[in-house]
This record gives sequence, C-alpha cells and structure tokens, in this order.
Amino acid sequence: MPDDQFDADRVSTEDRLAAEALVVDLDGFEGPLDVLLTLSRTQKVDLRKISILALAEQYLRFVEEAKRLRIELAADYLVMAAWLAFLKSRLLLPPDPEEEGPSGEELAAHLAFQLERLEAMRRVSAQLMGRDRLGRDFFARGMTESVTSTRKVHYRASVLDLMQAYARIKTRDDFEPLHFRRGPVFTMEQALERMKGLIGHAIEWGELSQFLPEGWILDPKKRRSAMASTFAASLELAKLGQVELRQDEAFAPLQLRARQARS
Amino acid sequence: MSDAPEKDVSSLFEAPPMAEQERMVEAILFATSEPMSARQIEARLPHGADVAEALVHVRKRYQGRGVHLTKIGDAWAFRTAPDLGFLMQKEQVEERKLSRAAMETLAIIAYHQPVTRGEIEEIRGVSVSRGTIDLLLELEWIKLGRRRMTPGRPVTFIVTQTFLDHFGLESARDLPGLKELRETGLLENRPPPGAPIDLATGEEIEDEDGEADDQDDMFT
Amino acid sequence: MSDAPEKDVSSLFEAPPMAEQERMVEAILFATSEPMSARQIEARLPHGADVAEALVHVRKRYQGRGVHLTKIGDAWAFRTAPDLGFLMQKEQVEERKLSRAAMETLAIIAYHQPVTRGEIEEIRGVSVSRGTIDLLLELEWIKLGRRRMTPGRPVTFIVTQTFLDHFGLESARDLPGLKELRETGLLENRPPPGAPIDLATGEEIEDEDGEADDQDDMFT
Repeated sequence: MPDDQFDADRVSTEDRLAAEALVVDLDGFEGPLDVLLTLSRTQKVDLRKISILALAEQYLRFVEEAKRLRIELAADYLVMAAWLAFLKSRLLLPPDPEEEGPSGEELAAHLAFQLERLEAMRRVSAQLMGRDRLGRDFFARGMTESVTSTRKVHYRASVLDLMQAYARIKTRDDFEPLHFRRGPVFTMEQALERMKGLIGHAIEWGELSQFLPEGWILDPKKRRSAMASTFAASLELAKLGQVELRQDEAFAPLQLRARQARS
Repeated sequence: MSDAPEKDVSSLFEAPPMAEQERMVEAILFATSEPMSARQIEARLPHGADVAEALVHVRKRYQGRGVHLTKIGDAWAFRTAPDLGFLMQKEQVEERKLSRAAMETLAIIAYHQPVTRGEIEEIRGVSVSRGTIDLLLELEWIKLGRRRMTPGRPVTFIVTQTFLDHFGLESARDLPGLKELRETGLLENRPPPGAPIDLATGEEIEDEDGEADDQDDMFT
Repeated sequence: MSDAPEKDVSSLFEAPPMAEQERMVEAILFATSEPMSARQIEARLPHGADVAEALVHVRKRYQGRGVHLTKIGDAWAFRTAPDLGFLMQKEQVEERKLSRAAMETLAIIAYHQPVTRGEIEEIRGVSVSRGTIDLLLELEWIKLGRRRMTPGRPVTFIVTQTFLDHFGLESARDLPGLKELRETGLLENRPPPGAPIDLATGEEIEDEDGEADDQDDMFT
C-alpha cells in the first residue's frame, strides 16, 4: 500500500510537470486529441495497451493546471475534460444495470482507437512528405516543345477559382463601406421606351406584369419599381391613344393591348 | 461487305510499324511536362496505333536510365530518376512549407478518400482550420469528390493526379503504409459507441452508415 | 579514362562510371529549361566527369529515336526528331486565365442553372456582355437549356459535361454551397486579392485584357 501511495505521488508529480510543460506550450497543440496523444506518450507503452483511465487523469490535471495559471482554454478542451471526467466515473464505478448507453470500456476503447488512428495519420503524413517529390527530387521536362503553327488559346480556370468567384459575388455586399445607396429604380422614361418597343406586338389583351423588363422580376424591390414605372408608362401611352387598358374589377390584374389601328 | 475495298481504305490509314509508334510516343511525351493519358496520346497518333503496347516498349527502354517513363494514375509522363535529384538544384522549385495541419489533412484525405470535412475533423479532433482546404485545392492536390449520400449531403474530397505526380505515386493504392493501416483496421469507419460526440464541435456526428462502399472505391 | 584499379576504390572524389555519367547528363538535359553548354553541364556533374564523352554516348543512344540530342551553337538540348514535328502541332497552346467577369458568370450558371441572362445580371449586379457568354459557349463550358416559360421566353444556360470534366466534378451538385464555402474558409471575410471592386459604385472594374462588361445604361 505505501508503495502504491508513493508510486501515485511520483506519477502525479511527473504528470504535473508534464501538464505544466503542455500548458506553457499550448499554442503548439492542435486541439484536445493532440494533447491526449502527447500525454499518452508519457506512458511509454503501445497505444493499444494504454491506460485510458490514467490518461483521463493526466488530462484533467492538465486542465486544472491551465486554470490555476489562469490560462484560458478553448471550449473544446473543456468539452473534452468534461467528457473524460464522465468517462472516468464510468470506468471507476461498477456498471449500473439501469443506465443506458455504452459502457466505460467501450468508450475507452474508442478513444484509444482515435488516438491510434491520429498517430497513424501523423506517421503516414511524414512518410508521404518524405517521399521523392516532383520539383525537388525528380523533375519534369524543362524545355517543353511547341511548334509555332497552330495557335490555340487554352483558358485556365480551377474549381477553386470558380468557388471563389461565387463566394465573391455572394459576399460583395459585406465589404462595401456604409453609404446610402439609391435602390434600383426603373425609371418612367425607361419604361416608356420599353413599352413603345413592345406595344406593337400586343394585339391580344395581356397582363401588365408580362411587360416587366427582364432582370426586374425576381427581386421584390426591383419588381415594385418596374411595376410602378411600367404602369405609369401604360397610362401615358393610353393618353397618347396607343394602348387600351381594362380591368375586370377593382384590384383585378390590369390588362392592356395595342389600340386597334383604325378606330 | 467484301474484304477487298475495306483493305484498300484501311491501307490508307495503316498504322506505322511499332518501332515508329514507339518513337512517336516518345516524342509526344518528351515535349510536354504534363502527364498525358493513353487516350490523349492516341488522339495525336496516326489512326490504328496501339498506344498501350508502344508505352510498354518505351517504358522498358528507359528502365535504369536517367529519365524514366512513369505512370501517374491513368496518365504517363517522363520524369528524371529520383536518385539524380541532387544534380538539379537549379531546377528545384521553392517549396511552400506546409503546416502540420495541412500535411495531416492531406494525408487523411489521401488515406480515407472520399472523405468529408466532418470526418477529417473527427480524425484530427479539431476543426479544419480556415484556408487549409483552400491551400490544398490551390496546389491541386485535392479536389471535390461526390457528395456523400447521407443527411446534409456533405461534399467530399479526394486526391488528384497532380498529387500522385508530385509524390511519385502510380496510384492511390501505392500510398506508403496503406496495406498495414488497412490490416490494423485504422482506416475503418468506426463510429463512436452510443451517443456520438464529435470532438471537434461537441455535436452529434451524422449517421454515417452505408458509406463503406465509397471508401473502398479507390483501393480495391 | 576509368581503368580497372579505380573501380573498387570508389572514393568520394572519384568520378562515377561512364554509364552513370551518361544517366546524369541525360537527366540534366531533360530537366533544363534552356540548352546547356558542355561547361555548364560539367559544373553540375561530380568532379572528374568526362562530359564530352558522356555527351557522345547520350547522343548515340538517342540516334534514330523520337527525340534527338542536338547541338545548338555550343550548347546541347533534346529536341523532337525533325520527322516527327507534325506530332507537335497541337502542342501550341496559349494559357490564359479566364477573366473575372467570365469566371463569375460561369460560377453563377454552375450554381443556379438553369439560369437566364437576366438572372445572371441580377445576381452579379452588373450587366453581362455578349462576349462573356459567347466565350463560355465557345469553350463548351455552358450551353443553352430550355427556354423559360415566362413572357419573352428567355433562353437559359446550363453547364456542360465538358465543364464537369475540366473542373473534375461528377456533377454541378458537388460544388460546395455557401455554408460549406464559409466553413472551409473558401468564403473569406475579406475580398480576395486581385479582385478589385469599385467600392463607390459597386461596379466591376474592367479586366486587363479589355474584356469589359458593357456597362449598359440600364441601371443608371
């Protein structure tokens, strides 16, 4: 027993030192899983044989240490701490037959799997980067040949360009400095001009809304402006005797057609 | 249909002898720095040429030489022998140093492809940092795969031919350590037991059942 | 120059065997971007190499092949065999980046297809020039879709298989949506570099190559 006690103290001192080192170095870590992986190395065992309980305790000490030093930890570090505290209780307490959900062992096994997988990805990432690489260890043809005779423009565009272009359009408004912007207005003059061009073909009765200009139909604000000016323009044309207007009842759609040639 | 007229017509377009086809393939591939697929090469050769066979000949001819014919996915390119890289300091391109996050993300995409952003985050235990995916797309080492047929239909990422070319891989099957990873089950899609907690976001992970097929696509 | 006794004592300063020198010269001349003189090649080779002899060997090896080692002035370079020049004709391509106007128009078509010209203008906030649409049609990245069943029956545009091939997409649906763009950091919180926006008017600044949108008086 005293041996155990002593052992536990010694480990915890080591852990504390390790935790302090981690806290100081927090910027170098990529999230809680990374910290856990680093902590697990202090156990110096195969990741498959790692003690998740010990690891959970080490991590909780790391978080306490950070709190003691008044270092603000990102939320995900705290989420992990809460989860590990939960896991620890599951591992220590006898299983409650009433309780739903996976056992502590299952949760621990999954965490071990995640750590092992992350370490494996680190390993292969290093292997990949250490391979012979184009432009560093082996090379492509430097003097590509081109016989000047047929000229063809090859447009280059990547999917990244495409996505950025779209993102750019969609965020353009965010970058504009604050200034009063006149809403889009389709002027009466424009509407008149347009209606004069169209009216010759309007032999049948047609609704006013059909005469709205393309590009002014989807956006409600623009539509309202176009509707108003188109309406005003049609009144003007009626006054000039070029169109006829009718409306079946109040608030019914307004209809118009070209005034019959001879009347 | 009689044979005689056909013969006459085909003789007009008769493929040159294999030795000649080989020369042509050699010339075409020598002239470009980009890998070319057999189909692209074929489009440049006289009608009736057997590109596959010509490529085999060319490859054999350059074995052990200072320049090799390498296969990159379904394309081909001449590349200098890697052991002679030290002679080429002048041609060496300044390499952009990749962050650890970018290297790991790349490895995860290569070994787990097609893979969603959520899965990358689940493996790394952190959210994918701003610009990491951006950088890898810009290098043309990754591209978009098919959307996952799971709720939310997330986009997936896969590695490209440029990636294979850069790392001297004939196919994604030749990734270092791939076999071992598969054998130890580390590439399996193992959902967390019970109520899944996503370490990156603390949110529940989407149901990822039935996508094992996707994952096998590249490697089987 | 290399004799029997030199063989087993491969000291650091010993020139590699001629076969090896030949490989080196081959690789150097393959990768270089301009013809190199014997002296330039020599400067790259290990000390004691005999460039002149190695060049003779390389030249002989490529005799009658699809590629020749040719002497240009006092420099050396690999060149396509003159009789195969005809194969190189299609190689002549001028790479040009798609203009910003075209890129944005293309993006809108890809994300919103089928989409009319009027709708493109609404989304972009500037009018779309005929030239832009024509270029995209010519590249076969877009094509005409069904006419809209609205007055005037405007034509719609959709993207093509060629588009999908070029951008390495299975389908346009695989493009990440706005939310995903934001999550992956593609949608940045600052205007991307090289994307000038005239803040005063919100109008587009003309492209360098003079392919400006026609700023119709439509909105003024």
